[in-house]
Amino acid sequence: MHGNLKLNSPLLDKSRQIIGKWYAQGDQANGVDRKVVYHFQPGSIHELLHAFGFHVVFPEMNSIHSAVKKLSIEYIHHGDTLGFDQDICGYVRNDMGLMGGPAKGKSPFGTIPPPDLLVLNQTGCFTYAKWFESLARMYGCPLVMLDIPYTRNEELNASDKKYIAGQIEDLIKVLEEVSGKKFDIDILIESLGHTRDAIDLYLKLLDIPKARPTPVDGYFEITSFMGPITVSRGTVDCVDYYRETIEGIEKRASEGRSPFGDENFRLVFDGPPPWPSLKEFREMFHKHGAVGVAGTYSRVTCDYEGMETDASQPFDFLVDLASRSYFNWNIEKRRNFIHKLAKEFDADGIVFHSVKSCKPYSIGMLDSRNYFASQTSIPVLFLDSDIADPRFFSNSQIRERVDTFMESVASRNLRMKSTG
Amino acid sequence: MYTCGLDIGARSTKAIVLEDSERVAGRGKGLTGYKPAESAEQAMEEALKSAGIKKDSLQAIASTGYARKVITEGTQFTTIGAHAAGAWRSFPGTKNVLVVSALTHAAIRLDENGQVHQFRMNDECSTGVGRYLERVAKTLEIPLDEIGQLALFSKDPQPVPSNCSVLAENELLNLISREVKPADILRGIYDALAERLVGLLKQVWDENSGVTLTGGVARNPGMIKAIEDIMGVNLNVDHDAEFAGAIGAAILAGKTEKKETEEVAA
Amino acid sequence: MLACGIDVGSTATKAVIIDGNRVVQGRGRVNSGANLSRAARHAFLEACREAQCHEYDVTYILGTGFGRSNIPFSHSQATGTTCHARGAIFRYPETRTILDIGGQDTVAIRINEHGEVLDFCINDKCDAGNGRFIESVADLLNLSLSNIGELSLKADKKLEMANVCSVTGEVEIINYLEKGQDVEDIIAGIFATVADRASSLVRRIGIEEEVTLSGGVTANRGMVKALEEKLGVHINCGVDGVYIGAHGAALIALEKAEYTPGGW
Amino acid sequence: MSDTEVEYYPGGEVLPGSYRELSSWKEKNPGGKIIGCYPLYTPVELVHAAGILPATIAGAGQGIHYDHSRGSLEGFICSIGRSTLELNLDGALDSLDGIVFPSICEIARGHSGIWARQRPECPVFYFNFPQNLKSPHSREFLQTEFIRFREFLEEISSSKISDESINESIKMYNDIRKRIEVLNGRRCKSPAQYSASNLYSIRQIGLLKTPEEFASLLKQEVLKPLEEMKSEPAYRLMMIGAFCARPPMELLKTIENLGFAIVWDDLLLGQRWFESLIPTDGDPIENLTGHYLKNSVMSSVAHHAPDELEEFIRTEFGKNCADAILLSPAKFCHPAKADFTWIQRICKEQKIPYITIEYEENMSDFSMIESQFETFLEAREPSPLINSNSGGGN
Repeated sequence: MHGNLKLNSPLLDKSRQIIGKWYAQGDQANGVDRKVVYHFQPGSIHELLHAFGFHVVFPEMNSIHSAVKKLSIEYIHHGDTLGFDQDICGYVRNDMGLMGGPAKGKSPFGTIPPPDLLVLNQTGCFTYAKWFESLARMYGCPLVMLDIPYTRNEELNASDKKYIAGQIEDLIKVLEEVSGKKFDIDILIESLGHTRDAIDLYLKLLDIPKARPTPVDGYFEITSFMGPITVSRGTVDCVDYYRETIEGIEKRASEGRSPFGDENFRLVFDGPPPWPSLKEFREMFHKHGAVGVAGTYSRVTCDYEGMETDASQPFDFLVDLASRSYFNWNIEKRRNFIHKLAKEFDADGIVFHSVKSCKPYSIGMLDSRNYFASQTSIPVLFLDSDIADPRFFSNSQIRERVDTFMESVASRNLRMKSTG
Repeated sequence: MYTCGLDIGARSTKAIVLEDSERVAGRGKGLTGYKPAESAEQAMEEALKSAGIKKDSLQAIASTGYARKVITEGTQFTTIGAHAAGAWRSFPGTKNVLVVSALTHAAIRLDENGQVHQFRMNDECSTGVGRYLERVAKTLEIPLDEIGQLALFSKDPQPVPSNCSVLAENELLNLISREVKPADILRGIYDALAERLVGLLKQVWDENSGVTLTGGVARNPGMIKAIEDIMGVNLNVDHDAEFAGAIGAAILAGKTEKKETEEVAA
Repeated sequence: MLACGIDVGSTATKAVIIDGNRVVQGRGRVNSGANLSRAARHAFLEACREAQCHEYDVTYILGTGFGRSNIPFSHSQATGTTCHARGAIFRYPETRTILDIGGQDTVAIRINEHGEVLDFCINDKCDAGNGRFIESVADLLNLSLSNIGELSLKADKKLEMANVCSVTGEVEIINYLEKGQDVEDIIAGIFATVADRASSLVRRIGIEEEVTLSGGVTANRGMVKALEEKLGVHINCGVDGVYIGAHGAALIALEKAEYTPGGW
Repeated sequence: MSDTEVEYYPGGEVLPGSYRELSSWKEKNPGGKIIGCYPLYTPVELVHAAGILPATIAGAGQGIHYDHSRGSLEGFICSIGRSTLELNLDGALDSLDGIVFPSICEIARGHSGIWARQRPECPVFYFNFPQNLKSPHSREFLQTEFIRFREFLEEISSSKISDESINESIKMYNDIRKRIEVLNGRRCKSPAQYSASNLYSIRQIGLLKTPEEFASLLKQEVLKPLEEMKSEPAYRLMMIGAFCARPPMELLKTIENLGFAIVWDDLLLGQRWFESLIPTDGDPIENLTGHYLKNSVMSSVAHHAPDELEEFIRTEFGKNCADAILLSPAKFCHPAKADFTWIQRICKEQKIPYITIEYEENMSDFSMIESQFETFLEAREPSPLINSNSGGGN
């Protein structure tokens, strides 16, 4: 029997506290004392928005929490009633159903205040624009766009960065207008200082699963540690959180107990988790003693690895934060990165989880799967379900695929052992 | 005056002989199979026989349903138009009609004259409610006309959340392998289907008026209960709900006939 | 010594009993229905009857297929893919590619000379239910499953489905009927469509001869022909191809029984 | 360039076999190069100026089977994505010397990466049009994209592209757009004599021909007398949403045969991306940049302020004297579908009747669609049951 990972660990409680605090701020922000900005997580530059005293709402977060709390289907039904077609991203249908349906933004996990401003940082996902256009119609509030070009080559080129920087400058003017506050660069710099500290710790956290056996699941567990860096990056709380998390994991390691019993397989995951069925999904792997060692999802807000900027060059730092989301990368860059993860984390296989809702993340996965299957000796598994709509998670189908995969990896490992 | 309405659906073919555009004089029904024209002929014969009349006593014939174009005789009406007319006959004043058939379903909003005001048909990915129920019955090894009743005995409904019948069938297998009771599986299935149907209905409906259910699935008690539970209102379901399309076609046939006669007279 | 493999599939449950020399002694096949453990038991008893043995004579029982965990009397389980690989290589030692068209899923498997799984590919979510699709079409057209295979061989042309989805595929069928198309051509088109989906899975893992077909469709001549046309290779296919998974399971069961001192 | 008689494709549709024309073009033009252009707008002006034939990759219509591509594309991908890869893997696009994907959606973008792996010898350019059209900074950014593209083309043609030749090409394409506009106007004015399907089939010819040939074809068409008057259409439709993947000709014909006229559409939108003429003097790159930012047509693939969509629907609906709106997104086309949520709402508010259908390039079953239109007619025409007119629709 494999050890059952207890996700109700103190580490997670702390993360919940931070998220809870953030929702509570949302409850209090009523648009008068504290204005509300909506902003997307990938390529988020919420430090800049915080510098004007805005409360920042991430609409994807609404949908993720709805899904985890098994509420998404209800909200999606309301979204359907509003006329959102089922080919549209489930996050959007969920959020629209939550905000525009009878709940009017009130949910069991917190009240989502209506926006005073929409800062549309469009990176990687075209649906983002439609999402905010819909919100702008619903609330009649201003929308300002921050368009992030696609990472067509290895890195963004100079003209891309200049374009982003220029738009950030323009954004500051809008923020001043809406908030009624002058831009204070010192506030931004202070907050970005905390950001840099949190980033360094976060990167350290992502590296821990290189250990064999790993004391932390680099996909399922770290995914649940992502909350704080996503919503509260730029605060002392966030820095403390990652320091304590790493300490907690190190303690776990020093006590020599692995949360997973035998570590039979080490897997790299590409794709976001199926939020509505997260627990079932996790158990399908853990029952085989298969742990996640790394994933691309932990880089979806921003790939901090190799990022050299810091608070001393606040604008360059913002440009980096805005433009380094994993899912704004071209397919080749993603493929190389996954390959690198598989090597560095000594993985036994790669799992691709394609989701119908998130086309920018999922397109190319099947092609990459074929690449790894034909050009490398790393075993690969392709699964598909959804991030928001539980109706697309076919339990028996996915379980069968995972079982089969683990069996074939086991026999492959055995074969490799016997042939040396 | 006798008129005949034929509803050649994807799964079954229904025929109705209507007397004076009101009273159902005869019914006929059979599987459509791969020879829809022959099936229609047989259903009509059965209906004529049960009405006790000969074909030449018919003033008009009209057809509707998926494969209506195989009928060369008489006039043709769309499924929605026919069901609207059939529903209006059974429940005059009804503004909302939900048609649930083997392959398609639709929500229709009628105006105060019983005329189609708005309608929504199922999207591609939620096709096949009736066919799905058939396969569920087959998989569970329970006769099709009993599954609806059985669902009412559920004490612990198990959600079968899927818009898509293919995925829902996989989910069904999952529940079977978890050894869930058939009644609980069925109730879960009906709840999921009902959500799908109500979602469609809400896009067009008039909430101040009753809802009429027609089509091949309409007489299924499990389906009716699940929709009623979600909507919190009682549904109008005629005992001929399955024949609503054929009845509607027969009514429309009569009206066309009448109008033409008037035109000739004028 | 006797060992048994039981393959609890979404449509049918199959059991195969072999002796210590790996010779098949008995087989059983029943519908899976809604009670999988009952189906497994019935298939097992049927196989025992054919093997003329008592159920207690069977040393080791291994379950496979989607309902493999619903066999309370089995000693262990393995997934369908592994069992199909073992069953296929035993019957056809030169086979390197297996295509298993099941009720719920279609799986393409690439194996090595030892019958070990090198790569496998399962149909897309949206492409699901190929075996059941054929069954469902037969039902829709009011034809028997055994008839449609033969009927398709009489087709003049193939009316392929544009739809990926088996449910909307039925809408297309009705449309063809309405247009007065021949049922033979429609069925031939359906087989070509299913073959098309299946062959694209095989291509994804790379076709290496010989190719072995397993699952209930092996008894369907029209379907086999359509597959051979699409893949452009000969396909190993016996009428009892439906037992390959159970057979593989029995082979693994025998090994386990032999390796476990004093039986299991 | 002299006006030449141009042959029509059989049935006026681009089909898998149509791409063979590209190889025969190469045989007739030794040393000639061809660049594939994914829909919608790509700077064909630059391609033409480089002496390269810009061939629009416009899918494969009915009758294609996704034999090869299915294994590389997920289930939720639209038909143009699938057919493009299928044509590529099947060898139909072997004559291309390069391909350009504009930034219209995730599928086009992801496809650029898949293409790069599948066809390493055929260079890919991803043209990142800015989404923030209102920003003063997008001008410089877009200009750089144009320059990068120019360099990409110069590499392929192994020669420099002069400003003069670009200006000449702009003239050529201005001319094409102007003539399409004329034909569109004619169709709107007398749809009974000049149908949308007719125009659609002519415009498809332009997808794989040289602009010279296309321009001359359009000229012939403009000079052609109108057909005999058919019976007046019962309803005038404004068809929105089929701007990218090509709906099958049979779809349009099915609708027209039921007595509807399509008086406005966004079919093959890339061909008429600009409704006004691009200046043909001065710095062509600056002109193209400025024109793109200011004068691109309304479409679902770019970000627009919410009220612009409302304004657009209201104006075009009135201007074209339409009776109803036909919302026709391609299956899985989420940019179109996201906008349609709101267009439907506008229709409801404005009491504009509308019908929603979904299409795929290779669809063969039109019965559902037919049935919707018939119901629409039944509900409105003075048929037995019906005697008053009503708003709404499907």
